[in-house]
Amino acid sequence: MSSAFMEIASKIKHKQIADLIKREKRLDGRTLTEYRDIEILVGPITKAEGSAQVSLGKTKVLVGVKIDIGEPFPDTPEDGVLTVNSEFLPLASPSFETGPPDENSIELARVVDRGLRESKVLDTKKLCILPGKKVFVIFVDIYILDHDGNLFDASALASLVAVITAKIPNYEIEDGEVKILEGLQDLPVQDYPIATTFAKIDNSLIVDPTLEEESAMEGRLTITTKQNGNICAMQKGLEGTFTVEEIQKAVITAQEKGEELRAKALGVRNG
Amino acid sequence: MSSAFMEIASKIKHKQIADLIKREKRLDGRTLTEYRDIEILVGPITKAEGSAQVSLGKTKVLVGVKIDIGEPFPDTPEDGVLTVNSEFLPLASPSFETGPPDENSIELARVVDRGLRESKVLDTKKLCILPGKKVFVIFVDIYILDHDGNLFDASALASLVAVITAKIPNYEIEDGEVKILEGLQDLPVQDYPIATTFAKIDNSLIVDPTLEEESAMEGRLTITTKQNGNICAMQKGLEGTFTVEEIQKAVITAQEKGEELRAKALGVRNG
Amino acid sequence: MSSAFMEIASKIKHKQIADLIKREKRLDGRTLTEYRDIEILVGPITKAEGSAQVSLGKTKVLVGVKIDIGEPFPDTPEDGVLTVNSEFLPLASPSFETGPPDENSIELARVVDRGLRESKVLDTKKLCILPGKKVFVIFVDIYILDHDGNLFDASALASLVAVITAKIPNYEIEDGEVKILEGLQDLPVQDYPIATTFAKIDNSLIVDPTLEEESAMEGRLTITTKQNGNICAMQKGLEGTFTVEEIQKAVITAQEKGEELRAKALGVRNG
Amino acid sequence: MMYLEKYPERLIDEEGNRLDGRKFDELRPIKIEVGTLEKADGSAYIEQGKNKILAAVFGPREAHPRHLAMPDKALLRCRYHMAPFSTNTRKSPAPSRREHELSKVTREALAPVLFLERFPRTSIDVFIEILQSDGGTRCAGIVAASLALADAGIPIRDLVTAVSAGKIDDQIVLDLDDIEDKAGQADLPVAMLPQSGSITLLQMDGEFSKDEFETALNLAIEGCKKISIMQKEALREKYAAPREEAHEDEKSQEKEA
Amino acid sequence: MMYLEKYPERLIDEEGNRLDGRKFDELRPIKIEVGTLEKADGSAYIEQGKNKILAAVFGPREAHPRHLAMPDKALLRCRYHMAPFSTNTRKSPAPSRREHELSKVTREALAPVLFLERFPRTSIDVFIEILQSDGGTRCAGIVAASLALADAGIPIRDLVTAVSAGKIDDQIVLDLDDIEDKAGQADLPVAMLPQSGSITLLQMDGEFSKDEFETALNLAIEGCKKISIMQKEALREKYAAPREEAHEDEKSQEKEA
Amino acid sequence: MMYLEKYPERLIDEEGNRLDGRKFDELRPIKIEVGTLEKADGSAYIEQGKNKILAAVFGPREAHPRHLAMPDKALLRCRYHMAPFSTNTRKSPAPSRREHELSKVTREALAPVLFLERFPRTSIDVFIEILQSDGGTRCAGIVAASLALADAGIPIRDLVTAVSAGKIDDQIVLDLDDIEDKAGQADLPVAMLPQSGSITLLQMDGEFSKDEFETALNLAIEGCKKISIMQKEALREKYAAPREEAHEDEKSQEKEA
Repeated sequence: MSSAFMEIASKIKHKQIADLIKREKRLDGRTLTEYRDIEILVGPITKAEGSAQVSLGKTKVLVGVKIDIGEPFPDTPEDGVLTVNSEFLPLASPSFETGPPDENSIELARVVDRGLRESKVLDTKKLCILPGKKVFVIFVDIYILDHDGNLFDASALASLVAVITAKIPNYEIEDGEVKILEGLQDLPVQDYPIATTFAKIDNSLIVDPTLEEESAMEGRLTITTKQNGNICAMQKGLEGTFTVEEIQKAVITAQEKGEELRAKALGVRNG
Repeated sequence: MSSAFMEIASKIKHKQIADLIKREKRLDGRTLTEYRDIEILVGPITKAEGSAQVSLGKTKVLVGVKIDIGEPFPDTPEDGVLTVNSEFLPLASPSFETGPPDENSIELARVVDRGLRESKVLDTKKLCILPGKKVFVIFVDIYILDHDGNLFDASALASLVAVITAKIPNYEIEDGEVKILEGLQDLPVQDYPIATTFAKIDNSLIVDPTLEEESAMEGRLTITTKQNGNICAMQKGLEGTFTVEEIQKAVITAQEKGEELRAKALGVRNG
Repeated sequence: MSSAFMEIASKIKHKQIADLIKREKRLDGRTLTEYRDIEILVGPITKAEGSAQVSLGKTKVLVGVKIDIGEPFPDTPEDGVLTVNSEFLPLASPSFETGPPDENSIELARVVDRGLRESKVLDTKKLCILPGKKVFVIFVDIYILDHDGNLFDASALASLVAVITAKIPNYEIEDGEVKILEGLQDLPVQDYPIATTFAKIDNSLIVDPTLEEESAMEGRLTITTKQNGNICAMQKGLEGTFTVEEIQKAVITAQEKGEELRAKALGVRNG
Repeated sequence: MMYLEKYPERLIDEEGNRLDGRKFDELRPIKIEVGTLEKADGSAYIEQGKNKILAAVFGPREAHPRHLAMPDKALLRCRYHMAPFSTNTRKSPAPSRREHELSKVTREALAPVLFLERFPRTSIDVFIEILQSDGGTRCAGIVAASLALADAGIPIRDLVTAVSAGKIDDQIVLDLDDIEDKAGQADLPVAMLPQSGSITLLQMDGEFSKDEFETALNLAIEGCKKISIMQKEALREKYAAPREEAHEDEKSQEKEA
Repeated sequence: MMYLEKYPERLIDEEGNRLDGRKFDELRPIKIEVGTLEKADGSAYIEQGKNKILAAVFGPREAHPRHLAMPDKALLRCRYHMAPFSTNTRKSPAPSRREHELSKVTREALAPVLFLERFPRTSIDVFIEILQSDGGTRCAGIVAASLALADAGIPIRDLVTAVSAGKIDDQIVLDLDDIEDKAGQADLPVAMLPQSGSITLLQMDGEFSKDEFETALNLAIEGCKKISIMQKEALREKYAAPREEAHEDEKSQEKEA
Repeated sequence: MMYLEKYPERLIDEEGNRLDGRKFDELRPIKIEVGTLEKADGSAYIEQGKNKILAAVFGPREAHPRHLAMPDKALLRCRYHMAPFSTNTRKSPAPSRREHELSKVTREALAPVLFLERFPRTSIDVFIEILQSDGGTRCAGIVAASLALADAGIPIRDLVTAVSAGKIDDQIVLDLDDIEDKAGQADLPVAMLPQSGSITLLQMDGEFSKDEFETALNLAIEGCKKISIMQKEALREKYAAPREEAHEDEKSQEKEA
């Protein structure tokens, strides 16, 4: 296909999407604030201390949590460490390339990280083993397997489920050394942050955009809410702009959607 | 502008500069061994342990000194550590690019480093806290803000002023641990090295070349002198060559200019 | 030379090499299983703890062994560390470029490493100084100086000789600290692995291919044997394939050639 | 880490004064200068409290490397970068993940005012250097960068303006400094187009109820409007001054005539 | 390293059973799925014991960056990559030297079945992701990758198949898992073309006598043949199924007619 | 750091002998060989004391990557590189800042003798490998590199020559070795064109009075002249030898005739 032809095709598709949205409809029949089918698979990677695979429609994200014992940061000597990393695997999309994380991958990881960190999902004090010397280090690795849009929400949800279902070993301190004991315990989970991402297309906001919808998206807004409904992280992306009213409306929807998705996450955890 | 036209324009400018220099004159009216106006601003960065901004005409260099406590090098267990780094910020010149330091930036940092180190500007023994374990580590970061020629002398001067005005905390050793106390002290300053850079243009040497003059420069020679007038570092650059006589003459001028600039540095330090 | 012409020239050369091999002959008069002249120079780099330069015809490889005291890997706290690194120096061939090791260089280093490691050339337990804390770390650096084919065998042989002739200092433990004493000792050598590499050209196998022969080579097979004749490492390379019979025949030849080259290595070590 | 940072227990005293004496809706002292640098096509410098930030713009110029050039519009690039000496503990000069993210959101905050399609095949490069960092640098960087774009003579729809609001000691306040950011409860950096009120940058961390969020967003928007005025003044200072001089020249010529 | 791995003293019990109950010539349970991914041109997923591996293929597509394109054939690229969470201790995401080597030998193991000269100037890209690693991943990756090539509709001469043999407790066994690999005496990964019997990957470490080696090679080849059958079944499962449906459609149409 | 280096208290004894027995104006033993390598277009090998250095030249050849080619002259590239095993403590193979700087000044020291404008669009690549390092390697590298340029048949104006002078125990001496460099007071590496006396490399560290500097510079220049003679001899050895053989061939033919 010639590039000129592809551009025309893409403009037609864009117009079609936008026209539908004006009439509060979408290509796949959803309402503007409806998520695609959500599937959550808990613990697919048994070698990881925690893991989860989340599908939003055809988007598929796998998150593994590895836990090690390491040193705390010098400015927070009594806190465990949480780090989030993301890889846009080249097998997930023809547009992803091999190589170190690009700015999109970094932004995704940092937005997920902010949601987990700012909601205080874990009580990091309880992850301290020997103050200033040994703490649990939690690595959250986001692996994008199939990219059909809305990587932010899928990654945030999979990360949450992987973290809240992860286990650390029982241990005791003997003469200043850590001794690993039999048995496992849960991480000190405190909250359940949920990210909801809005795509702005021709002055309308929709949630959970597909890749096709993202190609028509001018602006992106991710709002992460805590279990109490409060907001703990936001991120506007892309070159489009938002009005104050749009943002306020989005906050309300994010609170609703947060409750809906949080129930699913807690469901799989407890089930 | 076509590249061919620019090349002709540059050749005309080169000829003009060279013709003037033959008659011991320069575009901006200076004599061959005259510096542009020198401005030294002490301590613009209060979060740094030392800092200085130096202007040579329109060339502007900011140097910040950060000090930390770290480990000594294994082969000098009783010496503090001094490291010099330079960044050719892309905002200083259309010809500077983002990315890791290129060979020009590395050469500049190493020539400034050599001047500081070989003049023994600091008594590194006195920067040792616990032999083999803890020493003060001095980071000198050169930030080129505006490049209008003679980055070497501007960077060396700004680095000197930043180092000799930097402060470290009072401290004491308690049970093998460093305890930071109230109050600050000067670094153990021992000398005041000054770099003087010569541009060779059509068999004449001039000091403190502007960017325009540098575009006509075939060879570059930097001579760093100590307070006692002795030479502590030299660096010839570019593909031009120097005669023994030129070098000898340059040494004498460097000694004179060294005294002149050193007086300015000491002036701002004490003033 | 035009690229089309060079391709034709290369095809003619390929045909000539293949036709000769069919008649069990080679351009330089060798039989199919004959090595070029082998020269082994022991200890050319006196600053290294061990070194050897090996020539296979015009191929020349220099290996230096540096030894330091460092920490063991966490999963083998009582074993010394052996690491092999290789550099395809740009001066060895117009096709080698500067920069970090490419996949060819990495494969070479790993195949040599595997031969040394799997043959248990050194008793790594005896390289442990303080379990979990201090062990000898052996760096084997392969430096390709001139590339005229069969880098694998030349590198493996030079690495073996450099390792088995390397020295470590006598030492004792005083209050948990290592104290270096006068005098040197051999490394705890246990075996003498030899790599033999086969080139497959038009369904024939030859040993020790020259660069010219390598240009006609479809597949490569390296077999490393121990002193007892057993196989300790294999590596098939390139896009050609091997039959089971070819592999079985190659194993027998590798055992014979292993004995031949091992005798040379032991000869230079003892002589 | 020579000095361990300690945070006070209270960030606002009983009279409603913040640590540096400001009221909840007060900006830090701001100094803006346009055209600070010689070699850049456009530049600006901002001090906001202890923040010291330079912004420079080059372009539209030939995109380099060339394969990045776009046939239908200019390539907008943006680098937010912190000096190694800008922070309490020395920062490695290599760009951190945070700097990569802030470069991206800054570019996206500035893009809406540019007419990129007017300059196909070129690049417009924005460089923001945080010389000293004291909280709110991304917003201050945007404020300086949009002035640098104007100073470079690049046509823009509006001057992007920016400031953050936040929550400390359970109160919503404007323009957090470093201590308020670290010891506080929430931070909400906002960039906007003052003419249309459109939001071009919005990030948040910490915790806000819906009402707190709305209060904070409105406070940030009010702050943006104040800064917008200062931006225009800074531009006028640079560009009106010569004109006034020119005007005076005319007058004096008149007199002479 | 939170958990220190310990290996049992014996890997085979007196009745000839391995730790997981297998006999010397038994494969681990294998599950293969073709067409697992949406966005790749072709894909496959394999579970072999605890190994979980995805392979995807893109191409033939325009080679990028362009200067890598070859005028007379397609560029075949292959990446073998392990997820950070695939191993006991977290693996850094940056490719290790081991991954570089395995990418190379995997590419060389797959190349013989492709008709690269039919697609000049293009690239064919093979991505293998080890999601969970339990020994023998390079072979399982090749098994999945050759199915992904077929799924992408790329013409191939044969389906490359692969498995390793090895030596544990002085016995030659098929398909080592991670513990057997680490605590065992030798490992011999083999890839082959089932139709011709040609070997396309051969590596080995540990110690084999000549006879042991031949026994192991033959055992690996027998294992390859078994896996080859599973590969074909997995392909049939994906591609035959719709055809049967189509067939049933036809039948139902006939009925209706 | 297995061995801690210790330096003697005195570097020159009462009779004016240095640690290795040399007088102040003596060079270390030097061995030069031209055409050492097979695959390079030109090459040379130098031993100077314990220094062991290889230099090789490729070109003029097509510049790669192509965008570096210059329309009006050849691109001269130079890499000064130390083997990991060349020093007491193992050196990381990645080029250090020192190696970057020395690559630059070496290139600038060699450039004046080349006619780069005769070979537009090409590159001339000079590779210097320090196999063993014992002080003065940059100068020895230049000596070998200029011979490698000649050996490659690249037209040159003159053979660049180089050596350092320095100060130890308050005396000016020629050609410092590693211990003299580290335990001494000053080092002055010099490269020059022997025909014109022009200086093409000049660096210095340590401390010199003006007079000491002049003495050292003159001593280095005298040293350069001696090395220049050895360079020419090494060239003659390679290139005269075959000619003599040819000459003898002619004679023998005459006899036969």
